[in-house]
Amino acid sequence: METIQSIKPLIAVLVSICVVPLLVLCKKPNLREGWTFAAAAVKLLLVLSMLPVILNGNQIVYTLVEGVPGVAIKFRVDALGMLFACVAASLWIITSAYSIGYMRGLKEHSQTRYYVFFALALSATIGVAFSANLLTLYLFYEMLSLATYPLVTHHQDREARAAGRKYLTYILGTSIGLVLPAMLVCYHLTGTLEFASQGFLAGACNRGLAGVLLVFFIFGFAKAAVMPFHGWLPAAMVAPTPVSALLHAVAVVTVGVFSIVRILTGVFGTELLGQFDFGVIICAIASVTIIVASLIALSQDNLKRMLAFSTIGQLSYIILGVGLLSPKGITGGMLHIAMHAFGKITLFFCAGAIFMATGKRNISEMVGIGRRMPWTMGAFFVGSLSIIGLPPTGGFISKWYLVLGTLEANQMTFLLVLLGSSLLSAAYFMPVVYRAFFPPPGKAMFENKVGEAPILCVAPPVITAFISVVLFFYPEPFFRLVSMAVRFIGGN
Amino acid sequence: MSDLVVTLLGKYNYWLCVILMMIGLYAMIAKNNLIKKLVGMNIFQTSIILFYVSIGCKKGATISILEHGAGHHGVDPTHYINPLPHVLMLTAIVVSVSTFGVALALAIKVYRKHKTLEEDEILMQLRSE
Amino acid sequence: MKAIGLIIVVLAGALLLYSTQDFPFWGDPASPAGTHTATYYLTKAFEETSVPNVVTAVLADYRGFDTMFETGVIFCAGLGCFVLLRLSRSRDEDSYYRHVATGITLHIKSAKIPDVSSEFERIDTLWTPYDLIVKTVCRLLAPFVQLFGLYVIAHGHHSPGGGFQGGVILGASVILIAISHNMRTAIGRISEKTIHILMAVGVLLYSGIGALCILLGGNFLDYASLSRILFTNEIEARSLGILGVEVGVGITVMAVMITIYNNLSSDGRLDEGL
Amino acid sequence: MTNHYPALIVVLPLLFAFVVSGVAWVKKSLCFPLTIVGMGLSAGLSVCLLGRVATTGLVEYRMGGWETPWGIGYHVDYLNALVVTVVTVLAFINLIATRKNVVEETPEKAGAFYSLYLLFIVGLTGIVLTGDLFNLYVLLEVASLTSYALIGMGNGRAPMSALNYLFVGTVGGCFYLLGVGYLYIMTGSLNMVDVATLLPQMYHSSAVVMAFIFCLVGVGIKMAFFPLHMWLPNAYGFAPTAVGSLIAPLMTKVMVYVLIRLILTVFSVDFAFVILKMGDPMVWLSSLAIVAGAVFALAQKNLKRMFCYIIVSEIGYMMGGAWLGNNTGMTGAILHIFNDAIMTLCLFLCAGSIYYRVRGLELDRLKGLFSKMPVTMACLVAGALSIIGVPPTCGFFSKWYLISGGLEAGQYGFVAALLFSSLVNVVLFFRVIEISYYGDFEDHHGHGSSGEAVMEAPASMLVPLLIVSIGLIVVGLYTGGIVNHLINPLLLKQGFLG
Repeated sequence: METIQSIKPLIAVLVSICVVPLLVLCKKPNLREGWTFAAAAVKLLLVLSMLPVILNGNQIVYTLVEGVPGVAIKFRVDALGMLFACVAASLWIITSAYSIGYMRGLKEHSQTRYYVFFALALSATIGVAFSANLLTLYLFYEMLSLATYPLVTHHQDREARAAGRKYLTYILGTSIGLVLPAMLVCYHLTGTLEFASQGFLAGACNRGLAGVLLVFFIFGFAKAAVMPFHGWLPAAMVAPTPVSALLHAVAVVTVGVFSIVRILTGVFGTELLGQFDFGVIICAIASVTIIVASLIALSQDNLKRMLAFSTIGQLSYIILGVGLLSPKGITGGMLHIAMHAFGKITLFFCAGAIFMATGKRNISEMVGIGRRMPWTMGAFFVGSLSIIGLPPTGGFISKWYLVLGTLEANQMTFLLVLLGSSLLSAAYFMPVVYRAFFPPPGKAMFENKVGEAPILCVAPPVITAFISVVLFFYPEPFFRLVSMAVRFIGGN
Repeated sequence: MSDLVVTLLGKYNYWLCVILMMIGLYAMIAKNNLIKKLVGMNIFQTSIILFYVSIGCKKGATISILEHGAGHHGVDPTHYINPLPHVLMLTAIVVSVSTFGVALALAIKVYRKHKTLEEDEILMQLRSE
Repeated sequence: MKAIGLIIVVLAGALLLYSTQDFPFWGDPASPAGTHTATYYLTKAFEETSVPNVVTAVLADYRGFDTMFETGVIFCAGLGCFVLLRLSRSRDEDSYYRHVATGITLHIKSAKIPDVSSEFERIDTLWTPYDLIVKTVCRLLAPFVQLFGLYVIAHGHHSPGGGFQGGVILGASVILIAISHNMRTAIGRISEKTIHILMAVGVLLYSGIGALCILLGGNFLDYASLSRILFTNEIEARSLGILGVEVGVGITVMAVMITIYNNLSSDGRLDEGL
Repeated sequence: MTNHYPALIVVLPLLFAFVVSGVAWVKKSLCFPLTIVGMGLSAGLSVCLLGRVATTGLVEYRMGGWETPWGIGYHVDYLNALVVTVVTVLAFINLIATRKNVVEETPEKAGAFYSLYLLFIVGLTGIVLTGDLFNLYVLLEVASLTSYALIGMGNGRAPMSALNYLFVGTVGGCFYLLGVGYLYIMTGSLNMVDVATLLPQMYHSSAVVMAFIFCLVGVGIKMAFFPLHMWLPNAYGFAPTAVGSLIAPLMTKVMVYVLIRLILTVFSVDFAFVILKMGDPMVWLSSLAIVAGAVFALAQKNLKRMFCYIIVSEIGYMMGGAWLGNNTGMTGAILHIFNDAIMTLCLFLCAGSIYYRVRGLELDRLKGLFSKMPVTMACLVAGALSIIGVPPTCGFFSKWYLISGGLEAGQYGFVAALLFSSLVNVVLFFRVIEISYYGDFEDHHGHGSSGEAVMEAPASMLVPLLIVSIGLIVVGLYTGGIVNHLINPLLLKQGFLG
């Protein structure tokens, strides 16, 4: 394995920051969105141009400045980061297209501000993906929290204020109150914060301290919405739908989970976790979240809130997978980052498209909508299959590996959790789809004049749904990245 | 016992300065009238000046202005008191005068607004604002 | 508050007194303070500056930098009083005039006598009786006071005195006029603008001499380097440099004293004094 | 000329101060340009001095050419150079930024105002550069006296606050003077380095201990260290805008510098930490200061007063860091002097330009300000993030050092206090941001006259503000450089405890 010095990661991060002045100064909406697209395309190309290097087993490293002795602001592109960056960068383009359709269609105010902070959020996301150490990760993590605040509270009404308050309380409160001290303790113990293939904490602390640190980290990255720090996510549903899509699939929650995965693998190391028997604890925390979130999702009528609780559950799959500490489990967990992103973003796009076309938010008001919006609901169906984990969608692959992981780790309890939660997700998704396409006679709520949303809002979910299916048949690039990441962690 | 007496009496200048200092400080803390506080402040500063000046003292020495012609053939330092504290205290006096001047100006400005210099009355006015 | 004050005072006093136990006895010639730097000043000052008054030598030369800021402090005080108290004029008020020859006073509402000729003089609203003896005595005294002030400044090298003391005496002479006559008379002699410019000129003289030393190749306030333009040896140059800064100090102190008095006594209106 | 830098940094503003006050009576319009020139020269020279010190490690200067225990000497090492650069550069930026405030608030006395402004800077730079204990006192009084006068220039409660500040400040100055007097009695010298060489034989004398305590209390009063902070919020809060944003960032930081200088150079680390064992109680007091400042700040309804209590809390950061007794903590404290000055300036400048447009700083008058003054508010957010300690702003890095210093020293109370204040700062600032972001949706009846006239602050205010807020991030990113090139060599040279 070679280490290549290159400024590319920095540029990839900065692209969307650099475009901000252009967005602010552009008076014409078309030009403004043109810049957004250009930045998104450049960013994706930059990320993809690094892909072959990574697939050849190399790493790309770039050190910006040394903030604290021994801990620099430093980027490193490895397989796991690459996987995440690919997902985020490709989804940014699609989300941008969707945003244009959505924001224009609903004639939202302050669109410039929206695009600016969207771009900033993407920068932060790529930054998290490419972080080489905990400090850099923390930096971009905080940047993301702040950049998404104006997005979440976009409507600037009373509800948005309450949601924004909750959002910041959870996210900043935990990151300053838990992650920061934990990070400083790590630095104090070892003098470094650099992610290592087997972690850097080994030998530096005893079991009790490590346990405390672990708990601080898992709950501290509240973006991962591990219960009981999940409350902000349903509240943040007041945001415009593209933002919800961004929060759930591209940026925020995924960043949270990604950070936890990084911490578990890069700070603690699987060996240390195994040695202290922390795997079970992690899995238990994740399982509770999975089951409880799925149960709550069952009782939701608001579509977006249901999706939010579904997300909370699904994210913990990833943590569960890594917590199993078996290669297959970790593979499944990491793959799930990508698979869930594509599936969930489809669902959010669809929810937004339905809202645009009909103004409806609640599931009970969507009876028969499949007849009027076949494309949208078709995509919704595929997305939900992916989330449930059924073929022929990518979700199946990751769930398959998760199941194999539980078998490999000989953890039957968690196997049951996985299967149970799959059933639960089927239970909350399938009725929606069924009633949309096959309304009970005479109960269909829509007349002929309701049609599909504008093309810019329909095409994105269809595309992402399509990708979900493609990923089932051809998961090769992601799969290779993940297996490389797992090999890296395994140390061989 | 005699040691103690010697210690006490041998440094009575410092004792007196400290007592004076504390009188001034007490006035600054406890008095209600702003001008009385200012006077306390002045006493406080003056006592420090006295304290310094008494540092410069040497038994049997005269003021540090060299006698005529003395400068040319070797000066016996024990004949003259230490000039440095005097220099320092010239500065301190000037500082205390300047502070006093500015303080009076501020007091007048306070009086212009509140028509009183009693602190409790001023505070009452401020609270009722 | 009184109880707290008492506690603080007693505590601080006790600490201070307790710590005097390690002090040398009063007047001990062998104490560190009496020997370390003091010996140097006493033995070397005359050689190096040719000023017999060691206090002046230390004040204006060895620790001349301190003294410059000390003058700066005085300047700040003057400026501070001005800034805090001075009110802008042009308020229509009643005014009083006195006919000089007869002593008759006129009370004019919201107007002024356009051209204040020598026959009329403006007097304070709170009218003080016309006092010939005090006025005359003070007016006669003022020049002598000023002369003494100048002597104190100039003779600071050889006797107790110097810029501060002399400046205060000079200022007092003007204040004397202001008290015995009224403030208008004093300001008529030396206007507010003049005072302020003098205030600045005095300290500028001091720091300017210091800066001149840099230009002449020495360190800041190194009067020895003035010898090149004064055509004397370095020691004499130091002595002259000290005199120069003392004059500067004197000017500033005088001007500041007057400013402070004027502003404080007239509540910033500079029209009528005490 | 280059070897005169240390003197010129102090003397040039002094000369210009006198010139400005004289010129004000001849031609008023010249005052501001002259002040700019004087301040700019001083700032430029301090940057040059910093560069020189960074390469040579020490620059010495003898006033009047006299050798040091006899005359007054400047002894400029990394610490002085760093702090003096901060002081002059920030004062320069503030001078430009607040010009319109000055024109508006003190139109007639602009000449005197700028003269006092320069004298204040003279005081601060002199304090920072000097190597003489008594000279420090004189300059302390120059700085204090000018600040009393400047604060007293404000309207309303300002004179009363200034008078209170004067009382307290004079007591502080006198205590310091008393401390110096004790030192002088024991050593016979006033030069810092000389005193430091004479002191070690009498470390156990009660007089030296008392000298240290009195210096500490005196400086503590001047820096508003809890519980001696009562004067600060009123004095800074009611001061004229330009004065608040000048004094608040600089005065307290310079006082912290004085304390660090006393510990490092005069009394030595051994004395403060090993012999007196004052580390623990002082750190606890600092933690208390941090918590108290944060809690008081929560209760404020006025933006500027809120900032004032934040300063009280930040003083606790620096004092705590300095008293942790290890390298990391001291690094954090010194770094925080630097960073906190920039952050505070940023916040006060924002307050200044808001006040310029809105005519009030009560929190409920900030409604909807984000849409009306976006740039100003963005800078406020940058300052807020730095105070909270969000990377990559500089506030994060000093907090980082402070916390790791606390962990190293095992002072978990201090660490907890730091984290607590970070969280409180989140609440404080997001309350402000929320109010100004959401506007007035509860009241649909329109909000009177205040709503119409408000617009973005003029460019002369915005540009300096933007420079400062970008500086927050740039300084943050270059923390490593500052620590490696300036602070580490300093602590190494002072033989700081490992």
